[in-house]
Amino acid sequence: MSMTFSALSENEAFARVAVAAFVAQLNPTLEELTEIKTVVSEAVTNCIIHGYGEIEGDIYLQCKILGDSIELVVEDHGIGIDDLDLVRQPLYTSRPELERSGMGFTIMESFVDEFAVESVVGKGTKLRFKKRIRTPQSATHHEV
Amino acid sequence: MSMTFSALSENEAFARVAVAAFVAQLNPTLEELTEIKTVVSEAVTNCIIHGYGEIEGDIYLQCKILGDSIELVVEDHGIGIDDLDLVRQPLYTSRPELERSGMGFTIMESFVDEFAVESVVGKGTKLRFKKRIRTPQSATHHEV
Amino acid sequence: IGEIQRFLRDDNTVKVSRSLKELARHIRRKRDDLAKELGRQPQINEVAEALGIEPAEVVLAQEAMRVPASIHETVFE
Ligand SMILES: Nc1ncnc2c1ncn2[C@@H]1O[C@H](COP(=O)(O)OP(=O)(O)O)[C@@H](O)[C@H]1O
Ligand SMILES: Nc1ncnc2c1ncn2[C@@H]1O[C@H](COP(=O)(O)OP(=O)(O)O)[C@@H](O)[C@H]1O
Ligand SMILES: [Mg+2]
Ligand SMILES: [Mg+2]
Repeated sequence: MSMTFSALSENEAFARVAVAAFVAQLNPTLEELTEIKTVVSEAVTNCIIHGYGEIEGDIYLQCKILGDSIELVVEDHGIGIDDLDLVRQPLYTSRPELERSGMGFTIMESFVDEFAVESVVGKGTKLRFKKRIRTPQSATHHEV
Repeated sequence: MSMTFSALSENEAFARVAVAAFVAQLNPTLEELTEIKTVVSEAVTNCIIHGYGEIEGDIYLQCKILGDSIELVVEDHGIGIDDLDLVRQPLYTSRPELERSGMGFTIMESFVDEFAVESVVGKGTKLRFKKRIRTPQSATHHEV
Repeated sequence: IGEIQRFLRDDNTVKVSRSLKELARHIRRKRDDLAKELGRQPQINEVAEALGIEPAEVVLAQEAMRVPASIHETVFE
């Protein structure tokens, strides 16, 4: 599934629930779902606060089920990131005045099995995640 | 917001909950939210069962908040509908063998303030709904 | 009839967030009970089945636990 929505903080909860409701098909534990929702929250919040800031724009989200894994892509067409190594460091934030923790990337990475960032300054940022649902008795496998 | 997803029955619950999470911004009553979820459920189920049947395809859903109203569009690129007056009659169903009630259109109409169908045989079907959220103290009004 | 329905509806306003929050509390309790019973974290289908609701509805209700749905509620509840 794919969705597009305005980069407004009101839409963060919507994105979390939509992805979680989609992933529920794989019968994850509530813990795994919380991890996925946290990843969506951090990624979408970054698009809103850093990618677009005061500018209006859209966020593009895709989620696919492949076997017992999900593939998630979160993308903005905002300002982009210049130094990817720098921003991925724990505690690094470019907006300390907003009381950001600088832990977004660290948290996202810790909750997924694979993580990649692509970004072009002035064009935007795309995050890709892969997470296996490690359920005790593996659920039905839908290709969606 | 807009979303695209495969016309699979597994995705009906996802669509219903995603729209509910989006509309929650308007702080509706539980009854209003249940009505909206029912409309999404009936519309998406029709796309899956009637629009595409055994064929694979995508469902396109859009939801906008305009003041205290929501505008919802549900569209398929499936077989389309030949006689719109006929199918909108209460109890009419073209698939009695599937134990369809034929009440989908009637239910959808009764739960919204405005309703329109466009359909082209061989091209697909588009439903448009408008519903006012009639809460006494209306919540914050987001234009999304 | 429409007018009566509207009156009842407006007068008897059940805020979504409030009733979903109740459901969210049931979900949390059921999750804890099942975790004890099974000796592991329950899967969403197990929680949903135990409560007689769909997994996606569990997701929706859980979200209500997180933040107040509106400023109105934080102020007046
Ligand atoms: N979508 C994005 N667009 C532009 N810059 C971003 C984006 N996401 C993250 N960044 C940059 O990476 C930094 C670190 O992000 P993160 O680890 O989530 O911490 P925080 O959001 O608390 O600042 C941000 O401060 C910002 O400079
Ligand atoms: N998206 C659609 N594409 C094609 N035909 C449709 C679509 N939606 C509804 N129909 C037609 O309209 C009829 C009535 O729909 P509905 O009132 O929902 O009843 P039911 O789904 O129980 O048959 C269906 O039986 C079908 O013939
Ligand atoms: Mg962040
Ligand atoms: Mg129907």
